[in-house]
Amino acid sequence: MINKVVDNLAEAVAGVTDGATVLCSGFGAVGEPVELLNALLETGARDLVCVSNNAGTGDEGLAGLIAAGRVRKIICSFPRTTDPHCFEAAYKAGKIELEIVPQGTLSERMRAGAAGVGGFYVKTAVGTKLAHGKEMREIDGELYVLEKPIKGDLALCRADRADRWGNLTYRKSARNFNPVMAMAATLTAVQVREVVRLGTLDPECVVTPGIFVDRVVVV
Amino acid sequence: MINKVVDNLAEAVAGVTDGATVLCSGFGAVGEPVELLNALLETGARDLVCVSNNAGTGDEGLAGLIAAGRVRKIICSFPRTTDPHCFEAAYKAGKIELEIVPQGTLSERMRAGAAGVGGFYVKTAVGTKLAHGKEMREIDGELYVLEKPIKGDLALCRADRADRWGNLTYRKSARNFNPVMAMAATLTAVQVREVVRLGTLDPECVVTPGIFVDRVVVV
Amino acid sequence: MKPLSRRQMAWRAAQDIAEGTYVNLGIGLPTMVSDYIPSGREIVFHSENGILGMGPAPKPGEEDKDLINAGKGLTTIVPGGVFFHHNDAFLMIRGGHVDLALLGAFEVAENGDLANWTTEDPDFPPGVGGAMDLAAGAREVRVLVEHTTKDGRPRIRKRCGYPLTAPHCVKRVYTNLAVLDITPEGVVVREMVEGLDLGNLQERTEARLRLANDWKRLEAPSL
Amino acid sequence: MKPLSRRQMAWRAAQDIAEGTYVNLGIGLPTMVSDYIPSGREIVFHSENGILGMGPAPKPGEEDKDLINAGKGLTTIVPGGVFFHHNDAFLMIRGGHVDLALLGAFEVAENGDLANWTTEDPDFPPGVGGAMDLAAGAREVRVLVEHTTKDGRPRIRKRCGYPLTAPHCVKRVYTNLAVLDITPEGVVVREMVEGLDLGNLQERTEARLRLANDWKRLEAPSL
Repeated sequence: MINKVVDNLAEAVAGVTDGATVLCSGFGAVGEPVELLNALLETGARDLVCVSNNAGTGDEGLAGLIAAGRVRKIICSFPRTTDPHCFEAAYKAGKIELEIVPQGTLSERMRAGAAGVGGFYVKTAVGTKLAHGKEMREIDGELYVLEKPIKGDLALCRADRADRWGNLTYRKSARNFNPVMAMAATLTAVQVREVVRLGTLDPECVVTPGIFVDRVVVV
Repeated sequence: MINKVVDNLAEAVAGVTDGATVLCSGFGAVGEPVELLNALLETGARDLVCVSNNAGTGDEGLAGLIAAGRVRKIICSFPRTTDPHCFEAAYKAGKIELEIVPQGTLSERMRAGAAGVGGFYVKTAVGTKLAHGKEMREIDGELYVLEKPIKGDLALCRADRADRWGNLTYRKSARNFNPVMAMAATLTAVQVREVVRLGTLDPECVVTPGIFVDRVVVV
Repeated sequence: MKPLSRRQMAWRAAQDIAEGTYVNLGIGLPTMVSDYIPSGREIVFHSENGILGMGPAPKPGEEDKDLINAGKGLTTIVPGGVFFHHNDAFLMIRGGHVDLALLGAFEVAENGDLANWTTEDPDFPPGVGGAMDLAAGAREVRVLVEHTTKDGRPRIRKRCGYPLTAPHCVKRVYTNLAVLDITPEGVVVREMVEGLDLGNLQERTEARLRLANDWKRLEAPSL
Repeated sequence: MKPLSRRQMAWRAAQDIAEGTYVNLGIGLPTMVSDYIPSGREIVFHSENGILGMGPAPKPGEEDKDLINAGKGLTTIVPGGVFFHHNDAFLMIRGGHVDLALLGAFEVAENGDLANWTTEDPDFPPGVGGAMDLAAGAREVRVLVEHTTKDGRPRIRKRCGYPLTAPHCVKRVYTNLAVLDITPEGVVVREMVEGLDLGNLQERTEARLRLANDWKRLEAPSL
C-alpha cells in the first residue's frame, strides 16, 4: 500500500545533507511550512542554499535557520518582508550570500527544473543590472535573457488537505509557491492540516497530484 | 458589467480572418469544440493554420474544416486518430501541409506563447529527425533542442461550466489541451455545457481563470 | 497652486480604468486606487500571489490570515474571484494577460524607462519582488508618483539615475501636479493642476515637456 | 521452444513493477500490462491526456465518453486518481516524474536506441504522439516487443534501421523469447524461454548477446 504519510516532523525531513538546496515555500509567512523548517533546523544540516520568495519572517521557520547560521546563500526576490530582522542581521554581518531574482523568473526557473526544461528566454530584467552577465538573445526583434532551471534537493511545502498518495489541496492565497516548489525537488515534504481517506479529495480539484510528493506530515 | 457570454456560435467566432492560426483543442474527439469548429467553417475563413493534437475525427469539427479545404497547414503530434479519413484524403492529395511536433513539445510551445517565454530548451526529439534543422545546445553535459513559442490568433475550446467572467471548469479527461490553448491565443472562444451565476464556481477549483477567456457560448 | 493629495492621485488614476480591465496594483500608493473605481464599473484586480478578483480589505471579524495581497496585507475576494499558484500568476503578468500595471516609482525617464526597485542604499539589502516582471510584462504600465522628491528634485527625468526596473515601459504618469503621457515625441502634458502653467511645471521637471493642444485642468474631488 | 503469448509478455513485464511506481503504458501491447499487476500491489498509472490513477476499462453501463486513455479507449480512475491538463501531464513525463514508461517498439538497438514511431511508409502520414516525450523523459524506459518480425527479421539490432524515437533510452526489453538488459557492456540475457540456448537466441538477434551468470528460465502462467 502506498502511504506517504509519516509519523512526525523529524521523519519528514530525514536524510537532508549539508550543502543541500532547499526550496522553502510561502509568501511572507502565508503558506510557509514553519514547523518543517524548524525540524530542518533540528537536523543540524548546514551550509544550505535556500530558495524562497522572502528571507524569513520573525524568528521561526526560515528566519530561525538564518539566525542559526545554517544558510550559506539565499536565492529570493524580496528579502525584506514583514519583520526580516534575522536576515538583516546576517546580511549586515556578511554571513549570508544573497541572489536577487525577479519573482516570476524565480518561479519559472523552478518550473523549468520540474519540467525538464534546460533553459528559457524571458524579457524580464532585460536592460537592468539583474541581467548583468547573463546571455542575451534577440528573438523576433526583441531582446530576451536566458534563464537556467533551479532544482531543489529538498522542497518544504505547506498544504491544507492531503491523502496517503500525496494529493494536495491548498487554502486561498496560501497556495502561492507551494505547487511549483513541490514539483521542483528530488524530495518533497509537505505539512498539512489534515489527511483524508484516499478518494475523498475531488479528482477535479486536486492542485498538486501525489506524483510530486514524497512525505506528508500532519501539523 | 463584464459579460463574456455571447448569444450564439456565429458571434463566438466572429472576426476571424483568412490565414489565421487557430488552436483547436481536444484529444481525439474528447474535449473537441465541434460546434465552434463547425461555426468557423460557416464564416468562410480559409488558408488557416490549425494547431491540434490530432487532425480531426469523422466528418465534423476540425475534420470538416479540412474536408472543405480551409486548412492550409496543420501542426499536430498525431494526425491519424479514430476515423481520420478527411485528413488522409487531403494529405494524399497534397492539399494540406503537415508539421509533426512531439505532443509534450506541442503543449509546451503553446504554454511558452502564453507565458511570454521566447524560446526554451528540451531534450525531447534530440537525436531524431524531428530535431533536424533546429538549434541544439549542450547544457550541463546534455544536448537540448531549442523550441519556439506558438501563439494563436484564435483558440477554440470546450469546457463544462463557465460564469460571465469566463472562469472555466472541465470534466474528467476532456480537460486535456483546453487550458493551455485557452491561454495561448489573442482571442479565446469557449463552448460550455452550462453558464452559472458569478460566484457559483468554487474559487479553489476553477481551472482556467477568466483572464484567458474572451467569449463563452452555451452549446 | 493646488497639488493633489495622495488620495486624489489614486482617484485620478482610477477614473482612467475601463470596465473589464485586468489590473495589477503595486504596493503603497497604487493599492489605494481600488478604493476609487467609479461605482458599477467592474474591474478585475490581480495579485501576484495568486488571486484574480481581489476585493477590499476585510471587515473586522472577517479577516482570514491565508488571504493576503502582494503587500502582505489582509484582503478579500469578490464573487468570480479565483485562486491559482505563483507560476500561473506570473504567466499572466509575463505573457501580457494583465492589461494594466499601476506602479509606484522613484524615477521615470522621458523615454519611458522606469526605476522603482532600488536606490542602492548600502544600509538595506536590495529586493525586487515582482517589479521587473510587471514592468516588462504587463500590457500597459502607468505610474503614480509625487512630481518631485521631498527636497524638490524632479522625478520625471531625462534619464533615470537609479537602476532601471525596465526600459521603455511607462506610458502614462499620474503625479500630484499633472497627468503626463510618454510618447515617441516626448513627454506630453495632458492635465495640470490649477495655478500651474507649462513654465512652472517645466521648472519642476527634468524631462522636456510639451503641452497637449487639448490639455485640461487636473481636478479631483475632496477626499 | 515455448515462446510467450502477448498476454504472457504483458504478465512478465508487470511482475517487475514495484509498488508505488508511477507508470505510463504505451498504446497496444503495453496497455495490457495493467491487467497483470499482482493483486494488492499499488501502482499508479499515468495517462498523457491528463490522468493519474487510471483504472481498468469501464464495466458495461459505466462508460463515460469524457474519460479516455492515450489510445482513445474508454477507461476509469481509481480512488486517489486525479485529472490535470496536458501541459502538466507532459511536465510529469519530460521532468522525469514518471518512473517508468513501458513502450512498444519496431526496433531496439544494442546501445539502447529506440525506434517506435514511424516506418516511413509513404502511404501513411507520420505521427509521433507522446512517444518521443516518453522515451526522452521518463526516468526509465522498458520495451515490450516480439523478438522478431513476422517474417523473422530481428528487432533487437546493432543499430536501428527505422528513424529513432530517442537515442540511448531503453534499459530493459521483454520479448516473447527473452528478457534482455541494455547495459554499457552490451545486451545481457537475463531470462530465456525453455528450449532456447544462447546460440539459438543469438540467431534471432542482430545485437551481440551476453548471457548473465545468474540467467533464468523465462516462464509465465497460462493466461
